[in-house]
Amino acid sequence: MTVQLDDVSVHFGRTLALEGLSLTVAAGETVALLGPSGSGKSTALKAVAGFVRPSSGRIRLAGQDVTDLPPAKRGIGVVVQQYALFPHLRVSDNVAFGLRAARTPKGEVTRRVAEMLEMVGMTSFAKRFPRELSGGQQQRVAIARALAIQPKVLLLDEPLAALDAQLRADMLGELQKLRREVPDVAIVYVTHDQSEALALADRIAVMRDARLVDIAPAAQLYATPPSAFTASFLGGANLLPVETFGDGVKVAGHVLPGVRATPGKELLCIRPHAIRLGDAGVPVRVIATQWRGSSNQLTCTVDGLPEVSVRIDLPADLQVPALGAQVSMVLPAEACSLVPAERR
Amino acid sequence: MTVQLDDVSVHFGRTLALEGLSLTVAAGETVALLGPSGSGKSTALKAVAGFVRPSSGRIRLAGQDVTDLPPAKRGIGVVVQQYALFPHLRVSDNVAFGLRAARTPKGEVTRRVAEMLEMVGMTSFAKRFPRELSGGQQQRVAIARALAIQPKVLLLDEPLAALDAQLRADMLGELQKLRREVPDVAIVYVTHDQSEALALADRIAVMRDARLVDIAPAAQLYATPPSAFTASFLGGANLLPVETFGDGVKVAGHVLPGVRATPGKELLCIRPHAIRLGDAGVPVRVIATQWRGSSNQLTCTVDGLPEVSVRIDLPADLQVPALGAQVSMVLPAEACSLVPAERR
Amino acid sequence: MLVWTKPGKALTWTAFALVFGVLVLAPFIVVIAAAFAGTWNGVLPSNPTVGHLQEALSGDELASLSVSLQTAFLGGLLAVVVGTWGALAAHGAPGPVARVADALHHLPIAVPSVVVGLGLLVAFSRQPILLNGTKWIVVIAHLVLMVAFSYGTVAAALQRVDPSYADVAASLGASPARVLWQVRLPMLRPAIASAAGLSVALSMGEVGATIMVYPASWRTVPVSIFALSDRGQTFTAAAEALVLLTATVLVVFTLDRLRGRAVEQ
Amino acid sequence: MLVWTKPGKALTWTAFALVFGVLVLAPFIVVIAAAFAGTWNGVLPSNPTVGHLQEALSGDELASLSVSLQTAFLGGLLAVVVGTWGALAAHGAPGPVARVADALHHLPIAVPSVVVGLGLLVAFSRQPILLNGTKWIVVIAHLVLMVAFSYGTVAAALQRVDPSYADVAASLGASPARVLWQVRLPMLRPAIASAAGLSVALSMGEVGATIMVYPASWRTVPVSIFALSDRGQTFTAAAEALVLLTATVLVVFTLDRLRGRAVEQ
Repeated sequence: MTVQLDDVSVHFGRTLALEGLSLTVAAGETVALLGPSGSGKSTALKAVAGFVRPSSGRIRLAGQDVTDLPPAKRGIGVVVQQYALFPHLRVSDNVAFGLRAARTPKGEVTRRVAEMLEMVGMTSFAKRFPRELSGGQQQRVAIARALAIQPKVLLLDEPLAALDAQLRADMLGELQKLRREVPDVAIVYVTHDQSEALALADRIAVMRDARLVDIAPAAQLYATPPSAFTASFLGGANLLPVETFGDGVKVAGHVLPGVRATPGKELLCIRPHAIRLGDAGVPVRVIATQWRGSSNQLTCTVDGLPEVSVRIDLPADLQVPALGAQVSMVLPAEACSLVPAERR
Repeated sequence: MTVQLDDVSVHFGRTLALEGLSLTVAAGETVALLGPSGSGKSTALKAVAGFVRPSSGRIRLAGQDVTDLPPAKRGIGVVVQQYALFPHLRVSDNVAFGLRAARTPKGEVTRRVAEMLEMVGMTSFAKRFPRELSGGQQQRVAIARALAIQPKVLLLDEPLAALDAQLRADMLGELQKLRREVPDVAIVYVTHDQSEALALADRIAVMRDARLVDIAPAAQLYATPPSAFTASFLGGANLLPVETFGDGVKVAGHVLPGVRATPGKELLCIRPHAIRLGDAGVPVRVIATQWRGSSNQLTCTVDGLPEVSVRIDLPADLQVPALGAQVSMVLPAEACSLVPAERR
Repeated sequence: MLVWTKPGKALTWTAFALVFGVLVLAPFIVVIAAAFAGTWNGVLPSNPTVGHLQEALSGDELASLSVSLQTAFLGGLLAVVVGTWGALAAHGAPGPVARVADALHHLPIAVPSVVVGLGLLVAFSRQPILLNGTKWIVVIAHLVLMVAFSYGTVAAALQRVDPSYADVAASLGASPARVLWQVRLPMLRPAIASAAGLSVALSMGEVGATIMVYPASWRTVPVSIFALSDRGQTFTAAAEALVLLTATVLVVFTLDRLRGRAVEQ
Repeated sequence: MLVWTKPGKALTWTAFALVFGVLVLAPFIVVIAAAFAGTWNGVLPSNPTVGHLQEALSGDELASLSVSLQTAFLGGLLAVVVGTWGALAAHGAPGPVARVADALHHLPIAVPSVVVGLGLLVAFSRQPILLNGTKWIVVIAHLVLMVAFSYGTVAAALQRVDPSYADVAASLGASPARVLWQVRLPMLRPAIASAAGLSVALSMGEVGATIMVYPASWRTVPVSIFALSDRGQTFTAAAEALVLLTATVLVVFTLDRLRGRAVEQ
């Protein structure tokens, strides 16, 4: 079942929380809505779920217009940020809630609840209350509850935001596994964390200031970001102003062999880990170093570009230049792409 | 001025929040207290600041016993997690608070406040109220306020926890710079985030369940962790059970050339980014892959060690094996260390 | 605030105990003493007796207790139902309407109970609704006064409940009625129990409106106490006050247990 | 809860408006109407006059207003000081002591005002402290009743204030007094202003304790209203009630402005 948003805008009072979002999510596809807080990504999810009413635009599920339907009539599974497990109901009753609302026969409810708890590995917690569960366990129950009604669309609103770093990594793996368990379900995954989007999404929709900035398959968006915002928000790329000369480009006066100029694209985008130190590159000065265990991150100023600082990730086994040292950075052409400068 | 904790325990009612912590921080040194929530790290900081009273043990500043002194008599600069800027005072009055409490002459207060705001780059915000500042700006003001009284000891309690990811990276750089501005101050930095500890600390004290687990210079702790907990909490190392045969060790029956057995150390510790795929290594099966932009993370099971899963970080430019593929992991001897198994 | 010195602590606590002992505890101790006093001419009472208590638990005075309990439960619990419903209705309302509803409900706090009593007296002393002289005018007075408190308690709790719960329940296919009965109300149970306790307790002690509207056949305990004291029967009034105190504490304690259980469950 | 259909919304709101209109607004409208009524024999009053209002603003009745205002400000504001101090003292106390202090303070909510009045009457009608017959017994009654509310309001606000503020202020070298005056009290200003508003408003309307203890020379407005109504002078009572309402709203509004300013600052 496809989810289709057609020029959807949402106002909260006079605030424009979502501006003209058009987006299609196919059955079996995972689309991540990625953006900083206030970018409208949660509002978009709430509009699909029916928790807020669009001020204009239409929302369709499998072609049927549901814009005026209340959430109860949409049949969408929703997992919210703090999970919202009903605190007065046991885990099994939480999972059974949607089935009972649909007046499912009792035996069927029992069977399906058991199946769902099995799927998320929470069978032995069926009689617990939500407050007796850890964050990760609550998340599993919330997912089981949402999937119990066999929705064709699953909406996940920052499902990992409430967990600590270690657990987040584990649950990311669980979510990947879950994805394979429900191959036909369309999933909309809202997050501000690029690593979740990269790990889970087929396509990533980057949002900012209530608007969709870019949408594309994850690998494409990462390799050749269409905009400066996407380049830096997704993977923290360095952005360096370039000068063109004929077909070629220069950074701070240094020719970049192999990079072709494109009209209207004045910024060179390169990831911190793609830059190498070597000879005959762009001269930079190290102003800060940070050891991060598996790598060292250098922050450098580029001679001749006083406004710009460059981040370089060096593998941990390479020697770290001293603070203030002058080094030369090599920008491999295959890791470079050009993006338009921001016009605000 | 050195900070010295001597077998300090803190009880909250019947809960033991800190158990027998002994720790010395030298003038000019930065020690990070690193641990998960509830590990007692914040309690240790509060004991040094005088916000909680130890139930036993002594705290000394520059040799003088301050255990019974109230916070106001200790002359320690403190930055708390949510900054606690006085909401009814302007930025400049916040920074001046400690100076006025010490009845500093008016001209001197003005001069010193200006100097502090200059140092943290907040001069143009002097007349604002805290609520008119962003999280990062509030943090700078909190630091300026703490340093205005020219403390010889600075305590920082999760100063970056309230900020979002992008800002956190920037502020980490700011904190490094700040460190160089006050070279003689002893700094205690409480965090649950290993990357902050690695980037800032001279020594890292790893804490768990109200106790100090390990303390050592950061590089040493990372390269040769003394315990399984430190190995996995600091840098997420893989831990593999080893069998010894004479001097050598085997993992799942495969000899690791170059690694020497040590009595009592039954776990091999290796970082995910140090493992390579190659020939003649330990055979593993890929059960999950996660693309993280700059790398791909594989999760693998080891044949013959059903309880263990291994994480491997592959550089982004290497090809990722398919899900379910059988590959061979090479564990370079120089990246391996042995730790004792956990006894709980 | 940590007081770091032992004498400092002791001083703070002594001052605290003295002021609050005198201001808060003294009246109750005096009332209890008077309830059992045969005579009280010196500093301390003398000739202890249970005679006053026997009087307070017989005849007209016992009837008063029954009247007070009926009024408190009828008026107080009705107020909880109306207040809860009002809070739920106002919660979903758009901004300006919600603000008006909020002001409306808080009006009775700024408004003296005698004014409410007077209003009811004037309104219900003539056709089309003649309630003056019946017990219903007392019950309505209590209802009007307690609605504000119930509304306030429940509305405050509603503010703290994340709307996600109701949203998620709806997304699972639950009708608005099912969401209300199975999710929203159960989550408000502690607040509702607390509102019930507050309403009943305040109702048990209400004087201002009751004294304006009560008929001779429906005299609450506080009014009886006033009447006894006015006639100079101070010790009997004190015994009656002791009965009222005990009844109120028992009722509030019982309602509080309900709330405690709701939280634990 | 989003009501998705237009008729559903309209229905909810009509029901809401009706119930609350009748329960909450009606008494006030009736009182206002009666205040200006020359006669009221049918459903609606007739012969409008301002005579009652003139009576309510002259002689004994005007004196009552002055008495009420003095009592409310003296008793209410004293209660705020004592309540705030109590909340601050109890806040830093160890667990069991804090629980006792908490229970102590909440006692007056479960305890009817007539009981407080009776207690004061018994306690202060004899040596060593003879206050019966003076205005001080009224002021003390109001103080005792309002302390609980002030304490509750300030204690609730204290619970919400992060202790870090006081800790950090102390670490910057501030003495406990400086921390109190420059950090803790300014941060509690909205709560204190709110407690003051609540105390004064409740004090303006207090009947239960006042009616037990007041001397003829110190009769508050609510007592006057009761007396007028008791003598059958309903319309004058209504006019007096209107005066009381207006005075209360003005006082609360003014105190609320202080609070608003404290928040903005």
